[in-house]
Amino acid sequence: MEIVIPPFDLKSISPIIIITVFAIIILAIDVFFKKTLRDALGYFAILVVAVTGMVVGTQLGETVYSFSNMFVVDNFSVFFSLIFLVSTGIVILLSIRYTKQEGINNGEYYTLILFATMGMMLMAGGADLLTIFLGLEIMSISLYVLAGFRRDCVRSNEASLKYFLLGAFATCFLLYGIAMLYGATGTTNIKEIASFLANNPSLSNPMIVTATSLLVIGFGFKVACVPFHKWTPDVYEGAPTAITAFMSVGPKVAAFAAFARVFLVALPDVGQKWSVILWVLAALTMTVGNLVAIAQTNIKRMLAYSSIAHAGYALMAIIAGGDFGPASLIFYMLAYTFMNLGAFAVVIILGRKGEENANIEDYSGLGYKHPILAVSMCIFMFSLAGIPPFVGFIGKFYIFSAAIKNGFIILAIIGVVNCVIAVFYYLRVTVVMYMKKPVREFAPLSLSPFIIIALIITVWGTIHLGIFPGKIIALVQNSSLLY
Amino acid sequence: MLESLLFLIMGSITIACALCVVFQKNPIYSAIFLIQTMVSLAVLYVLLHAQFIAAIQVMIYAGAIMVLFIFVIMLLNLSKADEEGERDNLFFQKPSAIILGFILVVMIGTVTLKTVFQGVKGEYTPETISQIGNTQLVGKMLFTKYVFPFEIASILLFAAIIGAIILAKKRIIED
Amino acid sequence: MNLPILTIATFLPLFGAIWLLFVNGEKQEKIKRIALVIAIGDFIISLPLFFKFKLNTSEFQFVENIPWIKEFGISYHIGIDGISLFLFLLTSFLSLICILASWNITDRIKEYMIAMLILQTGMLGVFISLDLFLFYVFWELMLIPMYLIIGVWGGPRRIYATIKFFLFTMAGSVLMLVGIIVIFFMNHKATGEYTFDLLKIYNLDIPMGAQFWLFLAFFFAFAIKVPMFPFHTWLPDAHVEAPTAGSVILAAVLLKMGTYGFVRFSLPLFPYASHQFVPLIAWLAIAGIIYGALVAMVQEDLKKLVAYSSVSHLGFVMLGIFVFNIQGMEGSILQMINHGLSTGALFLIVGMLYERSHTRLIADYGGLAKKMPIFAVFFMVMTLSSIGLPGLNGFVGEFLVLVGVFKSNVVYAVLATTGVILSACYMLWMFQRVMFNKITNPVNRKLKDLNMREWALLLPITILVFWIGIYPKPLLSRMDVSVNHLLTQVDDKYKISLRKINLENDEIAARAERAARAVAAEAEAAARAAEVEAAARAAEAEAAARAAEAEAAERAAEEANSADPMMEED
Amino acid sequence: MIPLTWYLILSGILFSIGAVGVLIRRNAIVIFMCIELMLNAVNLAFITFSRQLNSMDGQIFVFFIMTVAAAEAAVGLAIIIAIYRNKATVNVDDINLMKW
Amino acid sequence: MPYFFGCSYLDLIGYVLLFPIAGSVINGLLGKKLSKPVVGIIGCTAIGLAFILSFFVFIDLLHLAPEHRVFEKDYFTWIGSGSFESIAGLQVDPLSVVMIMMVSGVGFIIHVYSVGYMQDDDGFYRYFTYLNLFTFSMLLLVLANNFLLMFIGWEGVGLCSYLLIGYWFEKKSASSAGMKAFIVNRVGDFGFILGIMLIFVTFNTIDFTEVFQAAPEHLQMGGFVVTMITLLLFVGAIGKSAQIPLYTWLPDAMEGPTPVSALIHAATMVTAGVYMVVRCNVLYTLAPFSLTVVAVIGGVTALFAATIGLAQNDIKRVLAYSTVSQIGFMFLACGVGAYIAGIFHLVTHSFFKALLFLGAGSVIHGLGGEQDMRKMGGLKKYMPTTYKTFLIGTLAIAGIPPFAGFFSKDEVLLEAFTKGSLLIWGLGAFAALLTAFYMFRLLFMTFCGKSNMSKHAEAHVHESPMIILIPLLVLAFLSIGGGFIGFPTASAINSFLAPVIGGGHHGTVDGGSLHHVSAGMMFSMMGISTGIAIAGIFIAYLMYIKNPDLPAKIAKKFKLIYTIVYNKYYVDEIYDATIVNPTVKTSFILWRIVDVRIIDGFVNAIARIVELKGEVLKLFQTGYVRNYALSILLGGVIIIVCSLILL
Repeated sequence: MEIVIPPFDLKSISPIIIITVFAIIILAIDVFFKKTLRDALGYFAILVVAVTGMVVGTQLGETVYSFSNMFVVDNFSVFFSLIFLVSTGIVILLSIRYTKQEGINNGEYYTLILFATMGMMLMAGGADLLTIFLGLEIMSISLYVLAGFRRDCVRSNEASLKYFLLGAFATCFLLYGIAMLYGATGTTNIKEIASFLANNPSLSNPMIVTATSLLVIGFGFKVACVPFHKWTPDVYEGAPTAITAFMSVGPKVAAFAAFARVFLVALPDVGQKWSVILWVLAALTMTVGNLVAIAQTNIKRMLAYSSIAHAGYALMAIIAGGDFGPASLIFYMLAYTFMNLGAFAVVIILGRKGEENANIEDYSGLGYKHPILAVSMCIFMFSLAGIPPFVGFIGKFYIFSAAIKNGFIILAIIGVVNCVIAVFYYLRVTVVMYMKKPVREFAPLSLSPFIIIALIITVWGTIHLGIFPGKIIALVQNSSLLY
Repeated sequence: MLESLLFLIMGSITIACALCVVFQKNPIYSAIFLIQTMVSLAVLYVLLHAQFIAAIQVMIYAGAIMVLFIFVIMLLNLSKADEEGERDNLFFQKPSAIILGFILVVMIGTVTLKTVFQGVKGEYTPETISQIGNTQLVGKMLFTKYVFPFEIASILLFAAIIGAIILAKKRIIED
Repeated sequence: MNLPILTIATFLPLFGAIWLLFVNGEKQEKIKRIALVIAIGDFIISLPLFFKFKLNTSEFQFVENIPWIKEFGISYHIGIDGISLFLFLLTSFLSLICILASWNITDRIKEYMIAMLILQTGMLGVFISLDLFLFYVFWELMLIPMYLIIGVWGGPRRIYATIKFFLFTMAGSVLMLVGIIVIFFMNHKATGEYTFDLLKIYNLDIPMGAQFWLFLAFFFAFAIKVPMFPFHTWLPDAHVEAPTAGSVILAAVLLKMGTYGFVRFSLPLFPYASHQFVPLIAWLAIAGIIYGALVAMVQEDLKKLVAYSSVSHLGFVMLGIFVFNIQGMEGSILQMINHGLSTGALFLIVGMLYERSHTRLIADYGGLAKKMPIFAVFFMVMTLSSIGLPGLNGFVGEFLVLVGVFKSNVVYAVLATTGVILSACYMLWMFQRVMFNKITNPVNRKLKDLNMREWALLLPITILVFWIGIYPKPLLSRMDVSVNHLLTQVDDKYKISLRKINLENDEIAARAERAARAVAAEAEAAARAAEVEAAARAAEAEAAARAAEAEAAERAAEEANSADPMMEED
Repeated sequence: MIPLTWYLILSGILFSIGAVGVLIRRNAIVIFMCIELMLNAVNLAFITFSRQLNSMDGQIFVFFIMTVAAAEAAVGLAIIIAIYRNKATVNVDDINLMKW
Repeated sequence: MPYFFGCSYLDLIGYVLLFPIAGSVINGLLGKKLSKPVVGIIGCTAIGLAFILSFFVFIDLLHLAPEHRVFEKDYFTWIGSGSFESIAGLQVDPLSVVMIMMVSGVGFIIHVYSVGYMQDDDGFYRYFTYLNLFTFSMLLLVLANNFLLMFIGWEGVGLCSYLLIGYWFEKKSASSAGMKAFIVNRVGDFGFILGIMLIFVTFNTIDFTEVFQAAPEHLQMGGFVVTMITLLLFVGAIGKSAQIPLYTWLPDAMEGPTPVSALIHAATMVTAGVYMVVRCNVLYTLAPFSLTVVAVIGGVTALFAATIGLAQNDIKRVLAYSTVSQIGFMFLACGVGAYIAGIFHLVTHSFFKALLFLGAGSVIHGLGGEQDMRKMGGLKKYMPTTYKTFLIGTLAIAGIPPFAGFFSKDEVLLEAFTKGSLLIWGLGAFAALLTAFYMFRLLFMTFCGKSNMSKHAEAHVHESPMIILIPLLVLAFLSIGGGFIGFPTASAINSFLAPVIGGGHHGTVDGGSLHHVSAGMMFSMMGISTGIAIAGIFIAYLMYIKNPDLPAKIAKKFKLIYTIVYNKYYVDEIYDATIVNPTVKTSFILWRIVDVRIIDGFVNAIARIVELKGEVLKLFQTGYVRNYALSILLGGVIIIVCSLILL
């Protein structure tokens, strides 16, 4: 037996290498220069993200399968990687002051965030179910830890435990699905599965159907779609706010990337026929998410439910498929990144140590006290609600277009009706901020230049992409060619 | 014939032990039965010509990982099954779980029996494998086709280690 | 030099809002002055539109067309015709009035002015958009500032009112979004081009079945905004809670967006469905006219009364739009402007009263004419204008609408005309209770008459009220060509649809005949074989054939009937 | 030789037992062990398929699953320890501070 | 032809309108700062100039051949939309000239009177503003050359009526009466406006000349369309001219200052309906059914109002009901096709009714505002001039020759007899009898017998100043001589107006002259009507001079009838109970129940349900991690089952 080690196409995985190596370096720095370089770690992490982003940027336009078709670099994965990096960057900006305030260990924190990002990139670029699985696990394990990072806080522990148990539980389903898919097709490679299914009608094969269902459970859990969503609000509430922000965006987007790739590439015809079930899931997800969000008093929980609802919209894009579906998914995810992170940025700024589980009512009169912050929050809320001229509107418009184009008009109508329901609770935040008198003194803001930068970036993204989305849309359309 | 008999015996043991894992009140016993399940599964792996996996199943899974479990149970002094005796707040949980489990079994069984396997057959028949050697083959695969995931797995473990340290270490009063 | 007047006029307020962002919020006077200057500037800039407007072309004028989101064929395509011209001018005029009317606001004036200016941009944008997407963006954009204006500077129940307002309008308009997207893809299917350009989409022939649903989708958006009975309940609440300027804008401009939407989008895009929906809309409009008037009559709150009167007035507008003749349409457009002026002024008047005695309850007033004679005169003029006294603006529009309606359906006209009586009832009764009789409330003895600012608010509107009432020709002549063009456009498309239906019916009839003949032939053949059985079957076949024929004939007749009103159009 | 479907059915039974265990046990560690049981069921399925398809991919997959299981065990047990330190319990029913 | 600065007076017709409106605007804008005399002078001058100009226009018109006595002047297009066009233009023809002379003439007299009457009022300038505006509107009404422009005037007089009735707006009854007038008028306008629309739809024009030219060719005699048009227009006339069933506003209108009652609610505005019917005589002639309706409504109103007049004690109210009754006569005339007789009665009525009102005003003025006749009596020694002029007026209205009312009323009755039916005539004749009775009842109660005045009033009572008496004298003169313009056999008004009847050029219809009636017939009718009048006067004399206790006895005896009549047949109450109250109640129900409960309730219920659903769904989020796992498994199983079933 001879072993021929295949050529290592390091260029294709260079972003992953960079981010991993530097993550480890950060850890090392933390170990060796614990006291002196506290804040510097954050700057360094941002630098890492930026560098990785640049490297990822250079990959735009090429399609490379590397490592025996384990990993792929195409516009789809590149664009998603960029979204991850943007969200990671923003989250790190949010964290620099936050970690100090909450007394969180810096080195491990950033390392794990960067690892999680790396996992996400693997999920977006995974061309084999194994890679996707490993990416998912890296991301998840990092996040289990990050969710429980405030070890002395019971809520944080609880969030971590719930996330972990349910995550592992759902992973079992995902794995079982992969196993069945492997058993039915003989491979775990996405392209090979696709070509197998092209020759053999999958629908006559109950095992593939079951496998698909199991995959839906696995991914559905990660994107938090009903009825696999229940962990979301608890975990979001308990986790450190910066991590909640991260969790509400990164893993969700990554899961959608993998979801889209598996369903639109590996199981295209399954995906088509599956639209009925996904249709119901999407409708349920939006509706339940929005309805329960109305009943929330805690802003983090409300945002959690809102994120569930948004998963429903994004699911619509996957159902729609076609040439608009994936593109609209990517765009929506980008939009969602900006506006959701922005909203969390405001939550973080207003949070105070130990009392960060802010009630919405606590924002009463914010418009009087901190007008700029309130305006920003308003913008994010309106954007999340899908009102022009903010990016959320363009995103929704894109997704509804995709759905309508492919004949899912009823679903689109359910979607828009949900938008109206959603307005109800997004407006409540603005109502509280502008139309109610303050109930108590606001604590001094936890402001830092970085968080302001984060706020500026998110506001800018929310507005600019809302008014001039042309370039991004072109890019997104270009990136949605999965094959 | 012997193989079938072995399967039946080991299968029964596996199921029995698995049931014990679930229904044993004492976590320690659960853990021990889990080890037992794993070991009997390892036997089945051997029957399926996956000797390497069978070996690491016993050594790493049953050995290392489960020891970790037992260690934690001991550490936290959880041997008594006090919590389980209390009234169940979720009275519908148990029956519905069992019904669902039953449905799941039936479903998987039906699906399995109904499926006609058309998957692409590979080149590694038991004969080829025994010719090259199972372990060698795994090794070869890991360093060729699966080299990327293999490397990635290391980061996974690294992340897990960091995480475990972070979470489990005693709080050091900082600053 | 071709200045992009429309763009400048539309975005100048936005620019002003951005300017205000950088002004210190403490300097109230400065902020107000800046806002006023911007508003005046905007009005002045938009005046050339009126004077340079070419009377003899149905083309859109002052057109600007710049690609915006090329990927979807979305363009910044704006322009005005005789229909939107006046609504545009009305908006910029009333925005100016409103800013002046807000002079007394002290609470967070900076944010208030910013909201007003953004609102103005949104409203202006709605009236000039020639791109469906752009239209929708402006349509929704103006929700936010309005929402804030009601919610922040409104009355005690402002939060309920503003959320209701927002949800109502949003609920309607999201369906429109779906409709817009559907049209977008239909157009793509038909022409292979991705475009939201309204003028291109006008050429699209939407299948009749789809027209039905699309019309409904747009209908809810517009009907809620109008608001048509029974979608009107947000209006009284919003009006009552909104600050004066908010009420003025709401009544004068926002409601017009709904009716304008019908004219600009529903009719030309879905002519067939529009015709099919006439009975529904007409009855709703009539119900609105009468219902609004009756409910207005018994209101105890001045603002609510005026709000319900809007429901009644807008009923006329809707009715005029959906009779498909030039008088009805021109009357409706004129009535939109009239309603904007007179109801706007009435809200200003109520606001002035409120500023003085901090109540809007009719019962708290009485005898004010003695203390405030000049105010009484203005109030009287506006009341009469709202009633539709000949010689004032209200009459011209209302009468044209009624003539138009009368031409197409006498029953509608008779019912709608009862509104004329009812409007006199509720307005005059209100006027009597507020202005006449003895002063009963001691607070009112100290009331002061109008100050200079209030003169400046009411006088221009009054002049316009008289001008339009006495010499509406400059307005009507500017509308003429555009309205005519619109109606022919609708008419032509409708006729094509009818022809298609006729063809289809012919085909169905022919098919039925053929089938009948086949059955008959078969029966005949069978008759040869078995005589007894055959006789029965032949009779049956004949009966079937006759039935089919009769059905076809009936259907054709029905079609002809439904086609009739159109043929009468001059 | 016994049909491979038997192995698959066995795996299904194990998986279901594990799942039921997760649902009905309240001790976090036992729940976690039930999850391990489910993972084992998956492993069995992989191996069976691998055998049936004459392919090594399944076995390799199992290898990775074991790695992941190890990693999860480390993190999971750490979480349990952390929560035990704060609440002195590992009963998941007592860990429901956050709801609704 | 007389010229004025090089142009014919006809060309200056616009100034007839311009003077009053200018007066109104000047007084309205500046009046507050001007002194009362100046305001009065401006107001009177404006109308005076209008009258003088009207007179010259009349002269101008006389210079033309009778068949050419139509002059139109277009100013600008008022409303033009598609085929609909309404041009702001004036039309001068014999009918409109008669009307403008009457309006501006009587108007001028009343303006002058008002200067004296309103001397002490605070809102003097406001009063003259309204009065000038009213004159303008009325002139516009009669001069308009199309229906819509006429409608401006039509509504304009309604508005002024509203303003002037409610002039003393601090009095609730006054402001309510004004509102009532406007709204009841609006009910009539409802018909009028529908009529205009029907005319437009039928003829595609609303220009008088064009419509009347086209009508005979276009429309079939007695056809549905023309009947509808005329009936609808007549609904307008009913409202404006206070006929059954829309007369109730007129008695209430007496809340306004007395000169206003004289001008608006006796002499001019209320006759607009008659003018309109005569103006549209071409159409009415084509619709016999409508004519019958007009005649019957006129006749019944004449009688009905007269009966109410019998039992009223308010001096102005009696006059008001008499006005309603007299206008009924005019409609009766029109209804039988005697349009000119109608106009003739309109003119004479304006003289004597203005006289009566002004006289009543003088009395009220003299008594310091007292209007109840029971508190008057024996005034003739205190106010001799007023008494004399009032007597002339009363004789005129009662129809005693040779006073103006005699000629016109006689002509109306004659026409009713010859062209109409005995029934119609009977209505008219009986009404005439009652008229003579109640008018003299009024006269006797007020001026004769013994004084019932309170001490205070008696001390206060005095003859009115000259500025009030001169108008009375002028009107008294007109009431005496005015009838001669329509002297039988040589009726100047007949020949002058003849071209207007039957569409001028299309003299298809007999002009309503009396050529066909034999002299014997005529004179016997004269005798009968005079007899009727005298009988009425005699009864009144019996009851109120000779035997003053009789009325009370009769009232006691016929208590029920008396109460009903005294209470005006409870018509107002019936309207309140059947129309006003139900409407208001329905509105309340619509608002409180339909709007707030049902529609809004529905909306709120949806919102509540949405919220509630959120609250309920929230409860599924139990916080138990096992439970979450259950939902994952449950969802998973369902999905797998569904997918297996579906696929």
